[in-house]
Amino acid sequence: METTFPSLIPLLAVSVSLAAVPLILLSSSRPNLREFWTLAAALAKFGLVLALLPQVLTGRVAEARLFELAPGIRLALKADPAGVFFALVASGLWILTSVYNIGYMRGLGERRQTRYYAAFAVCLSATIGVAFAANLLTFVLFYEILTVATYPLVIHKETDEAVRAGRKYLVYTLTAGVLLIAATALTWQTAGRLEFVPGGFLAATTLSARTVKALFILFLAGVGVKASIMPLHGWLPTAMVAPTPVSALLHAVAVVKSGVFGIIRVTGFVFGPRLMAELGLNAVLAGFAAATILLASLLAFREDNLKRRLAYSTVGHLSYIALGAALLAPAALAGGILHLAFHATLKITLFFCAGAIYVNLHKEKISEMDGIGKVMPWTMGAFTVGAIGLAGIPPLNGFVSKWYLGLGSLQAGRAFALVLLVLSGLLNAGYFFPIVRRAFFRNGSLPAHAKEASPALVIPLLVTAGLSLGLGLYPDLFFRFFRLASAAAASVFGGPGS
Amino acid sequence: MKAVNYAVLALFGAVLILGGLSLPDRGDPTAPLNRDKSAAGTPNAPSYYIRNPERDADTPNMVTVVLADYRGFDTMGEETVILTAGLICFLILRRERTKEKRR
Amino acid sequence: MTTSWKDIPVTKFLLGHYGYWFVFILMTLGFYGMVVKKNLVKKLIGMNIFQVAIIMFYLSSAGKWKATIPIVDPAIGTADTARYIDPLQHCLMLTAIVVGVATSGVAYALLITIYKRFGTLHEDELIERMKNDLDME
Amino acid sequence: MMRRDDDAIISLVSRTVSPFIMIFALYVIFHGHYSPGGGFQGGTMLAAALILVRLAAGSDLSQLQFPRSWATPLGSAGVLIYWGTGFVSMLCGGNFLNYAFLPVSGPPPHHRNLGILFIEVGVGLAVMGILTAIYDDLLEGHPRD
Amino acid sequence: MTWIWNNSPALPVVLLLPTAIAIPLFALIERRLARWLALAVSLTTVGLSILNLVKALSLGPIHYHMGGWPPPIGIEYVLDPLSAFVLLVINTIGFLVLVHAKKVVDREIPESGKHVPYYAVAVLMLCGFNGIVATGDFFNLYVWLEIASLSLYGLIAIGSRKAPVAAIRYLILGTIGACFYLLGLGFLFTMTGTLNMADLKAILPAVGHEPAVVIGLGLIVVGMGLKMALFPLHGWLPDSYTYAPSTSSALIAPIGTKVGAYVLIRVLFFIFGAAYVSRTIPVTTVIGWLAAAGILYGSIMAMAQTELKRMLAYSSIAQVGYIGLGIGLANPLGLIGAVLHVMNHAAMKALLFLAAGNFRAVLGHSDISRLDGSTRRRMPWTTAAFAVGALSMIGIPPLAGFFSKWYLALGAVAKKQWVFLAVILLSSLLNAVYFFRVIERIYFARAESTAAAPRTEASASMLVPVLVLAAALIGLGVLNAFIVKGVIGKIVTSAMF
Repeated sequence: METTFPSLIPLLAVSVSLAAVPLILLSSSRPNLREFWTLAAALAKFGLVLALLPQVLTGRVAEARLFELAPGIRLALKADPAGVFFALVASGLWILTSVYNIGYMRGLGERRQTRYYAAFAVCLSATIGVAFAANLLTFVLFYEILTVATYPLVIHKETDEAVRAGRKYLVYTLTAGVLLIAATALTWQTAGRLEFVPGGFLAATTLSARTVKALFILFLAGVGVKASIMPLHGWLPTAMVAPTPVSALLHAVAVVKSGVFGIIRVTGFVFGPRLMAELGLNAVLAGFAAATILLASLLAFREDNLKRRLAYSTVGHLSYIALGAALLAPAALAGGILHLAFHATLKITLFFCAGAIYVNLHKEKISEMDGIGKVMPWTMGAFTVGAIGLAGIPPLNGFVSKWYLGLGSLQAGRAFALVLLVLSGLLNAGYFFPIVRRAFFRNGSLPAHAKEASPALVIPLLVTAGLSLGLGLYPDLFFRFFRLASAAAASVFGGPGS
Repeated sequence: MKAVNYAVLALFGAVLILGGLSLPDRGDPTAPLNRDKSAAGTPNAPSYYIRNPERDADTPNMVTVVLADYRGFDTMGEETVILTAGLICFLILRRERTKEKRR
Repeated sequence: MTTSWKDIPVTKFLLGHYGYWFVFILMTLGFYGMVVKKNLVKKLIGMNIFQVAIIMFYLSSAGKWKATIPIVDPAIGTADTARYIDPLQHCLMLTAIVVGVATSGVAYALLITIYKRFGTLHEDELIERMKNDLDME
Repeated sequence: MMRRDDDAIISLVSRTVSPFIMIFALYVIFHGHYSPGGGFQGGTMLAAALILVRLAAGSDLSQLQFPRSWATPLGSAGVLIYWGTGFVSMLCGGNFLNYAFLPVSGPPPHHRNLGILFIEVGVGLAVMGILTAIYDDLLEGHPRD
Repeated sequence: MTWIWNNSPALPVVLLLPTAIAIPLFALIERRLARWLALAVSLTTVGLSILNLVKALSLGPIHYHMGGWPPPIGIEYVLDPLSAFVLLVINTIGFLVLVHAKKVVDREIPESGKHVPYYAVAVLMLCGFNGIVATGDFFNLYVWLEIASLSLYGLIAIGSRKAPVAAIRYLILGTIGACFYLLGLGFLFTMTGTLNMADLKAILPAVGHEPAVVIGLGLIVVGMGLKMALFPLHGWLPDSYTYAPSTSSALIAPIGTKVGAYVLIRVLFFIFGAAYVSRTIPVTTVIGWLAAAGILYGSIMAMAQTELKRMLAYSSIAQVGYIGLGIGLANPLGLIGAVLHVMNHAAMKALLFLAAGNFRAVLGHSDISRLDGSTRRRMPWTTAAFAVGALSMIGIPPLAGFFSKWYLALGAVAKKQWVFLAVILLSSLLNAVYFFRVIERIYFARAESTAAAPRTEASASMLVPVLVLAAALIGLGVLNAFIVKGVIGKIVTSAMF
């Protein structure tokens, strides 16, 4: 059982990028200064999160309990293993995204960059807030802020299509938000407590099975939209109109990941494995997740637009994590949490590649990408790495997480999950490798002057690709990802609710 | 629409009559209005108003005393009402005047 | 001592309440004017009727049998409150009257303005002319 | 519509009656302590007297009797008298409108008696002034045709 | 000093009234004095209300006997936490709106001769509201109610060309409301023989079963429902808010309807008691369902509007519905939600209407369809504040609007009123629809004129109140726990549950 100690670091980690917003706004006329603020905030945030790491690994949890949001409910931040894990992923990838941003936005000469960077910073604050939220109301608060802060990013291009996508995004996410609020209110009124407890706290309360089931449905709908569990995934492909870094952020780092992180929180820290097993709630979640994995992988074949195909692949891979949470086995949960990070690195690589291609050659359609690999070898090389990783082939990190998921499915005695994983791995290979083939082994009609993209674009994606590879070889190499994940899983299954 | 109006009217009248049934008889000296003490034992204002004006303000006209002293604040309130009305009529209607001034 | 016909419960009740009923009918009339009539002046007339009816309602609850006006009469003294009608309602209703006057004053001022601008006081026509009226702010 | 007809009888009668109405109104105000009457009734009568002349002699000629520009100030003055009475008693240590604290000689009932008198005068002034003012405004705002 | 301390309950009314008279007099000397007097006195009332709130919270209810006559003989002023709190809200909003007023009044009221009486009437309206909330006597409440209503009619009628029509509609309906109130009071008075609230509360148990009392209560509720524009009695509201000058709508929308709500809360939960009004006769149930219908109706109508002020008007029908919903729940959490929403909605609506006033002052219109990116570039601060207000209306934490909904939702759950819960949640989605429509245009619609619009932000006097309110929304949201525990908790404990 973990011990907590008061600390302001979580609060600082949340607020540092928020503090950068006014600076960014003020220096709107001087782009260099503005981007400097962004990078500085990103680095500071990452450093702060990193500073929490050793404590967590020794099982001591930093906690910042602030004033009361509502009578009896504090605004509290808690850096437990799962939270730190997510925060590490988000803040670490924010650095790369910001670097990439600069190359991308300047490469395209986008308008309204100040607003863009400001919204970006708010998004990250909200994400870290989601990661560190110690109770449901705090979680909801940052979750909603994240929703609102992402909206300007989604419709950044201000075309009619973008505006329509923004509307769709809002309809989905705000609906989810109110459902989540309803669920929180219901929990507070019936269970009388909201703090996340490893192993869940609902089991300790005397709630009728009907209430618990209703709660679970509400929560699932609330977090499921951002986690884009089918049939709640509609907004994700549409939101692809956004600039590529945004898609990368949406998909790999912030939004969808806070969705699945919400699923982990709800299943592991609100309901708890035992209660879910008793009431068969895990079967519900697992069913949805499995269906999503298959359908998304199949739908991905249909898409010719590269980013949309990536979107569907994201939908599928998010459900890996949901599945990991649903299997109720320590290894599976660890695998899911690991996948939260590993899929992030892989998918962000792919998106960076898509963005680099777009900036460089203004191509979005897969059918137009013949021979692109010869022009942009580095980019497409990284793309290949990402594809292999998502297909779950060693030695990339995608394989590691999948391995533990499979292990967990065996622990839980649910072989179908293993089958599913293998199958979807094949499907992934099926819709990714053709792209690689086109890129490298076909001669397309490309402008003669075409060459590799600018370093600001290439370096980040190479870094992410390298990161994926390294994490695949030594999962515990960087930041003790592996130990963190297993610690989080262990805390859940060692908790009172289990 | 008309039907609704008449329905509302009928309802209104019916409600009033219904309420009227349980009102005390008019002029009944034992009505709660006219008792010395209310059901809760608190002193009843009307009888106080009848008994004490001469002692309090040596003025035999009870209405005057109630109006200007016991409940003087009401009276000031509706002085304010009528003042408000005056100001508002000024506000709404004094248009020609200003225009004539401009001319 | 023969019980007079006034002491029979039914007649007693009727005698005690018929006044209220008249007042209520008057109120309903006023309300009718305010709700049903389309002409704004008629609405205001209904409003005045309504207010007067309410005033009468209060006053009728102030009356007592065999009582005199609320001015101390040395011949009677003030020991027996049953000898004077309630002064409170009278003072309240003085207030209510003035309020009514003020309200109608404002109302007529508004009507005059409306008539000057739209040339009618009939609701339907008014709505018509407001539709055609282009000045939209 | 508001043109004035030189109807001898109307103007004569109204002019003659108006002062008597005023006298009676003053009586009603000042005798309000001992008989039915008081500020409202008297003030209304005063206003009636003024408006009667305005009706008969037309709004222009009647300015000689009581100028339009006086009406609102007089009314405000009435309200101010009322408020002042209350405020003075407030300044002298009592609650608002507690005439017992008015700075005059005599026992408290006498204070109250006086206070009521002030009040009635104020009410009378206010009602007269503002009713007349409202009448004038309505007249003035009325579409002339 | 002690004098102020002793007389603080009566002072707001006592100071506001002569100021309304003094304004025209001083304006003869210097016209600008009118506004400054109004500002000064309303600032004083703000200070006094703070003092009163502190007193009421620390020393318990303050009773002030007008004329020195103890109730039920005389009229008493009672400042318990509820009335003191509502007074503080009303006076603060009133002050901010008056600060904002100058340019709007100059612009939207052409005849310069009318500015002085306008301020006088505005002060009288504040006076009336202070009287309504502070008094402990039913008939006195009626008198101040009439003062406030008359001033409102005037403030509306002075507006655009069609304003008088809106005003006369409001006048007729409002008078019906007042008459109903007076009639209901007549029934209660005839049955109990007292006009004093506390006294009536003490007597009621003896006569509560009488039909006359029930009908009296019903009439009072209907009357106040008319005043607070509770669906379906809202007919007067949209036109009035649309055609009135922006200052008037900014005074009426946040404050005017709240007073009706206050009286309703006072009568239902502090005099008759929740048990009586929710079980003996299901008044609150009816109110709750009507309010729920009103929330949906108002939100849906608001979506259909093309004019900003009109949209806000319909949204206030919906927002009043929230208060009605809280009343309808008839449990402590619902009451917390209702009272908190009285404050939050006052701040939000004031902010939004003032922002709309800024749009009108700078752009000359407030048509949603004609707002676009240039608006943002021209007036960044106003649009930012507007966005904050809109988000708060939608109920995005940690803004104020979220928390009143939070308590209402808790109350609905506690009462197992799932329909109400659904309505609350659904309505915040509807709010999102019609507010994001505006935000979208302001922030993400390309300007027709690509020419770089010059920054023509509204003047400081119009900007400061808006920004203050925007900051207040964040503050009230983040610190709501203190308010709820410190003030509203005391209110709820003093209510009869």
